[in-house]
Amino acid sequence: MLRISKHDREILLDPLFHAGRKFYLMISVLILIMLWGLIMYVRQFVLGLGTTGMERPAYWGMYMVNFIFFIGISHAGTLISAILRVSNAEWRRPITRIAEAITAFALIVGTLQIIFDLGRPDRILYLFRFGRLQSPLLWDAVSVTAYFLGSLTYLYLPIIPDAALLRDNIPEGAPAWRQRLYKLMALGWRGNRTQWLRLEKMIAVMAVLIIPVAVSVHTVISWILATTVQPGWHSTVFGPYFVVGAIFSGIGALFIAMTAARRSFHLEEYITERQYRNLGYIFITMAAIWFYFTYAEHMTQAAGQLTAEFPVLASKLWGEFSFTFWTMVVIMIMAFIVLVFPLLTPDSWQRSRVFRPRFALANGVVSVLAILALLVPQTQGVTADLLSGLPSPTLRIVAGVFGTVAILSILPWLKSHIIDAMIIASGFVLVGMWLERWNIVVPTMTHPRLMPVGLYTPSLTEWSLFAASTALFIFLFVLFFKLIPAVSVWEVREGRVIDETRDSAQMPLPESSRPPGGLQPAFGDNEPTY
Amino acid sequence: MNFPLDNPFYHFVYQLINTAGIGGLIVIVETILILIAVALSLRGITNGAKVDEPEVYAYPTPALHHHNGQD
Amino acid sequence: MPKWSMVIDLEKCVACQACSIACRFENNTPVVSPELAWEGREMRWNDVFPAPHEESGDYPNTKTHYLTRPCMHCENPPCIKVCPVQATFIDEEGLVRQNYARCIGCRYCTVACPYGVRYFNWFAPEFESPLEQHLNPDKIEGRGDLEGPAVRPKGVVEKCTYCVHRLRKAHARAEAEGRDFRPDEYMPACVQTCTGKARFFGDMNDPDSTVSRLAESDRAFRLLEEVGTHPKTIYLQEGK
Amino acid sequence: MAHFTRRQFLKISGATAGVAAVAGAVPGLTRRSSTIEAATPQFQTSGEDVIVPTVCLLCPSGCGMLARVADGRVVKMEGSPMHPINLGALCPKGQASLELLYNPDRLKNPLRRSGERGSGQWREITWDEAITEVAQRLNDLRQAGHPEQAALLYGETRGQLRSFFDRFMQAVGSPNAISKDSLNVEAAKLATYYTQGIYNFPNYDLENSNYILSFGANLLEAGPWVQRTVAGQSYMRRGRATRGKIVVIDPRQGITGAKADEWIPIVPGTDAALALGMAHVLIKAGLIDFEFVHEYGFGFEDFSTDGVKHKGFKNFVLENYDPRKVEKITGVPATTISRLTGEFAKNQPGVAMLAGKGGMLNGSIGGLYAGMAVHMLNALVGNIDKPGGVQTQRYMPCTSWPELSSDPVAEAGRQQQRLDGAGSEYPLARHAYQAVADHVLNGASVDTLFLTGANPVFEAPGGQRFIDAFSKIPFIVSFASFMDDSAQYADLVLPEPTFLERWQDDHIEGIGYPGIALRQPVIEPLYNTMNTADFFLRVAQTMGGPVAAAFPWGSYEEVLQYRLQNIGTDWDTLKELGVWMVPGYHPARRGNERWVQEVVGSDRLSAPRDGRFDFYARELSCALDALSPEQLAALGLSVTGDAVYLPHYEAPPYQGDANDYPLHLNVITLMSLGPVSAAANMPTLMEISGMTVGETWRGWVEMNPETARKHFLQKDDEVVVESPFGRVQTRLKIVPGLRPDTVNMPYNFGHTAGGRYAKNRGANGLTVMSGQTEPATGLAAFTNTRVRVRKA
Repeated sequence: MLRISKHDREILLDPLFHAGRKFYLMISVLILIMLWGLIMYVRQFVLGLGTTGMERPAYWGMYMVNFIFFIGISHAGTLISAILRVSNAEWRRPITRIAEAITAFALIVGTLQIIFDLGRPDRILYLFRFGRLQSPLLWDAVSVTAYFLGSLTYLYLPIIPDAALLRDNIPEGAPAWRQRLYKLMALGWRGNRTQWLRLEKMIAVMAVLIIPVAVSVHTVISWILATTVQPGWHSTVFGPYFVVGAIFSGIGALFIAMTAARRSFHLEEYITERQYRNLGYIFITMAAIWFYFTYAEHMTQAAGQLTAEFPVLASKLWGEFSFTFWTMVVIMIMAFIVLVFPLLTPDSWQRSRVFRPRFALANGVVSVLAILALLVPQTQGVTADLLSGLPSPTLRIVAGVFGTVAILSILPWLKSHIIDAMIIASGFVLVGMWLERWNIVVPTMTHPRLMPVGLYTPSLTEWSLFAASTALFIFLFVLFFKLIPAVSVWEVREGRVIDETRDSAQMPLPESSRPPGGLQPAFGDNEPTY
Repeated sequence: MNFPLDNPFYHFVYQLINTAGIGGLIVIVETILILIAVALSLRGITNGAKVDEPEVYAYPTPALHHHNGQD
Repeated sequence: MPKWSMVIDLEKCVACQACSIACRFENNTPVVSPELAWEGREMRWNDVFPAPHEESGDYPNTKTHYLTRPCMHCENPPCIKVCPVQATFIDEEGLVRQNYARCIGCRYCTVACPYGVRYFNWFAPEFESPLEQHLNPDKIEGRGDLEGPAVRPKGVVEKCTYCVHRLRKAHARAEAEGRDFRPDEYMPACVQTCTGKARFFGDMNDPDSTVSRLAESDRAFRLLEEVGTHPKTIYLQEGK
Repeated sequence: MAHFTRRQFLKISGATAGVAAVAGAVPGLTRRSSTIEAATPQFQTSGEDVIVPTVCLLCPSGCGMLARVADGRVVKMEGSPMHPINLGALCPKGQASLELLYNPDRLKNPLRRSGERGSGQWREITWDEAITEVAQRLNDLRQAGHPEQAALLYGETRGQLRSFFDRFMQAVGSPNAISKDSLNVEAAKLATYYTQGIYNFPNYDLENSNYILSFGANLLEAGPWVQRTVAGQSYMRRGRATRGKIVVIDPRQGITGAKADEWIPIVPGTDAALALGMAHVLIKAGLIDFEFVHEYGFGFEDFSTDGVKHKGFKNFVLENYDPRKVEKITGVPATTISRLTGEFAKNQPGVAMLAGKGGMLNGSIGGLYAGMAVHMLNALVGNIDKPGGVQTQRYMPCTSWPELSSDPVAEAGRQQQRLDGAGSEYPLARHAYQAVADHVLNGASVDTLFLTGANPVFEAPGGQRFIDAFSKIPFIVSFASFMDDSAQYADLVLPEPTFLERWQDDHIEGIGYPGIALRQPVIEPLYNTMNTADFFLRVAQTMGGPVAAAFPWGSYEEVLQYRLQNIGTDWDTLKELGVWMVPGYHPARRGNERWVQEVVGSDRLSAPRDGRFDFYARELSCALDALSPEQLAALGLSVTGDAVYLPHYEAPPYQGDANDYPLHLNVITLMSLGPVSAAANMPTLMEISGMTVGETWRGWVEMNPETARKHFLQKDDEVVVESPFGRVQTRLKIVPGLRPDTVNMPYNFGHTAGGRYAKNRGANGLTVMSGQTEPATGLAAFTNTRVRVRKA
């Protein structure tokens, strides 16, 4: 019989057994989106992949982009939590479970993308029957399988003590199946010393093992592209570039997921600004490395100007993909600004009356309007008359000055709202990383060597399946955290003890859960100050 | 240009990666190995419950490692 | 064991597209609807097109170069290396073949091929009745294999096979007549129909064959030699 | 010996049936040993496999074909290695001809109109009803004494079919058997006739030629025997030790220009000036064949007849066509003219090629002079009927038709003026197909009109006039395999078998020496169709009287057997081989008997048949001598006197003001779709039609990038091509190899009927053309319409 403080119980365990209207609304919407996706997939299954926007030469499209994107997000998780665990970063404790859940679900959704992309999904088992290890696709199958199994284990192991906790503290009136479920998941956990030692040892081993597997997964995905001789893909930097991008987008997803959990379960005292700040530093590092790789990748292409490669780069820099490319670059820079500049902002700015969000917004709108006016050439009619007095140098100066002022004046707000800042940055990074995958896959596909340049526009089927996949991801996430506490209860409690006794000479033993005689808890509701 | 297939080592490598079914085998073997390892570990944890230690804890601390298990 | 090879003289080629269409009727590639064709989903294993990425100059000093392109049947085929299920393979006579019964439709080979000669069945092929009457009945089938002109199911990749069924037919004929098969008994449909007599086909292992001789010409080149695929379809360059 | 090889070939092919049974037992190729699976895929094919020779009819080349028939289905066409035109090759049209045979839109039964004209309501009738109705109608006409009110418009007719149609109309009593030649090769035929005295398209021996000057002859894409010129040029360039040079003189580069060594973008319609400028250089530099021009030419030097002094070709050209002057007209630099002329003369044998349709030669009587001027370049270097030069086509001797019995009604009818005005209104014309519409609209009375292989609504410039003209004709019979643009306005639509299902012979043309090829039913006809010739035979028999007596044969196959009984082989052999030639042809020696009979002057009607090549067109002077200067001016001539009979440059009379309509419109024939309307309903050909511009299934208009920039147009814009005569909408394609003052539209798009694959695909450029007929020659004015292009 494991015990939990009343406070922890109210915040961590009780929400699992109460669902509000919002929850059901959300679940219904997600199910509707998934049903729509299912209909579109069945249609695609019956008619053929022609229902997508893919064509010759764009043989791969959005499914492949989503595949790389979701598998990338999966790195959030296990890699971050494993690295942090191995490096004994104490602040990791409240967010490890969320991170690990992201990994498991992103892998499921990511693998699904490959099935969407198959022309003959009925023959998927041929991958095992006739699998050829020479194909990078098989490397990927091996790697993803290993990563998925490892991640599941790694997600499950820390759940065992919490499942036991739930088993022992399940509220009255909880459905019987949940009792059985927790009992099953707890694997007869008692929490004695032997079990704790075995569990911690296993977690430690898994944490070490999972890191190379995680690195291999996205390396192998990059090799799917890089082992071909297609222009723009045949690059040695792709392996690390993809891994860094994956971690980058993974952290972005983690920020959003942990904020969602924090808001909906009111975990403000568990997931604090400390987590945001520390994870933010890693985020900034990743952003920097990502910029470095992006620059390296494109610089070598630009400097070499190979006949086949350069058109691909050109299509990104000023051709038909310039919009997605520069959007990616701009929002990644914005993300970087949002992450870094507040750190450099002097406190005195916060006291200034000028640097207010409203002022920033006004400046931003002017700047955006100026940029739009620049981007829309050869306008006719009224717009032309309006713009005729505004030559483009003027517009450029307006856009630059107002944009800079907007950015500068929002900084104090960002500095005081670190969580919002992180969410904004994460949103930018997620969109930016999706666009990065798009910019890697599609321009090369549409600029092959010997074929006329193609055009690729995803069809409704692909957008529907993207939406359904995202919905499935959120659905799994929401459902999972209706069953399992979003924060690893035992890890947080261990962390508290370690934190409180940081300065004391001796580490105390954990408090025993054994009832000393009666059924009353051994300790009162002493609120930990965390 | 190809692998030097007259060299037995490279020939072996070539055959290995060109053989249909090997990939599937490797995936299956790897999966089975991981599953076995995980199953064994989980069994270890389950069996740990049978160890006769009266004290149970809802959470560990690093000090637990150095503790002899007897209060 | 012959090593089949094709030589295409671009100077004699007049971009008439007869090879494209001979291939279509020999190998039963479907005509797709106009809407699909506009999306770039036509299936012509042997395509003819103005060569891209070539500076054609300004009027009047301009010139369009046309390219006719079957499968290169590379000696080091990138498509085969990436296939996860060995649906595409190279046989001992050097033909890069495709097994429609095995293909899972991942399109990795179409992506890996730098020549763009591999085609995907986005939909099941359709022949408006009675157009299906003209389908070539030849095919290679059995034991989980389906090759040749057999009408492909949806969702699989297909490609030029140097008309491998004609090779098999020629072998069968030689056997029926109780004699040895000669390499000059077989040629793909595109070679047979070529209006400019620009195509040559034969055994590269025979140093006296036409293709061997032509391959030594100083006009001979291979498409995208820089990507290391070592094509067995060899071109003779224009106007030299 | 050709015979022998062919037999053997067939024997081997026939063996396929036996082979098929064995084939099933043949073990498959073993895979690379590394494959674990020991797979033995089986080769499978059909049960019965036979090969039947026939001849293509999708363009005027007439290539020999071998049809592979498996289990009663035609599954593949191959080029016949025995046929001298294609020698085993086959173009995309021939390859795709199975889509014609098995087309879902084929007409399956005879149809009688049941609603308004053009309403698309039909009821099926039997062949007997159709035959009775037509026979009754013709008999009524004959009884009324107006057999000339029956007219027949025919298109591509091969072998005996043209003379068969002519004979039928003669027997009925009408002069109106009108060919659509005036739409295409007639200009070149007339040019050859008025110079060389042979009414035929000249053949060119490209294999042995060293130099080709192509004046708009699109020798790799279209033309009277495109397959022949393709093979010839490829042999000329890489099939032999020395490589010949090709110079393409055409406002449009196209594939021919792209493959050529040199492309000369000439101002449209000025070919005559360029050819005469070249003649100037030839004469001045003494590069001409003096023996030929003096011994076998007429009118090269000044001469006098009956005391009247006439100017000869030499002085006329030396006075008027200095290259520096020509440069101003043609836009071709004088140095280029001199250089090309020098190359042409020094690299003999070489040929100056005439255009069929598709060039920029015709448009006024100037087109005739241009043709004459180009053809004379060959004569100036003495290249007539020489290896590597111009050849004259010889034909297989056919048994002549039996004499028509005396029939006063028919004889009276035959004396009437022709419906199209050829020979009367258009003094130099043999046929004026497109003018039929004008004459009917102007009151010429036609009672019964037959259309076979003819689709005037679509294929004539300004063809919509025919829709109006048809409404004035009480009874129209259309023989067609598809409900085409013209057939939809007919009263009786009679399904024709495709050329793969019918008997028809074919004179081999384009090689010089005589040969005959045979179309035969490759399979049993699929539907309730009847060969047009068989239909006319049965109509004749139903009509009775002298018409029946003129056609004593039971079927067209018998007609062929009768006509081809003296070609040197028997019918069965011809059926088995599909082609029969007289090998061992040699060019005629200058001046000997064959020269006079076959090569120079034998077709002349009025001028002496003296074996002399006319540099001064005597035949033309016979035809036009009686005309007053005013009448000559009405024929579009800007000169008088001797210049009328000497080739000279006439500025083309363009339709449309140069400021409002700055661009010349040229309708080009594609290799893929060809000149035959039915080809537009073959989906494969539609798919590959726009290869050069990256388009498929819909037409386009080609424009120079510079022009497009001036008009603020971009690639793939929807544009309107507008002339004073109408407008069409299509897509713009940017083509650098094109003069900035010219736009091109491909032919065979924009059908209003003709099947699901043809209907409403792209736009038909001919609909914006003037529909004018050249006053002297009766040719359709294909190239004198100016247009403007603007964004739709």
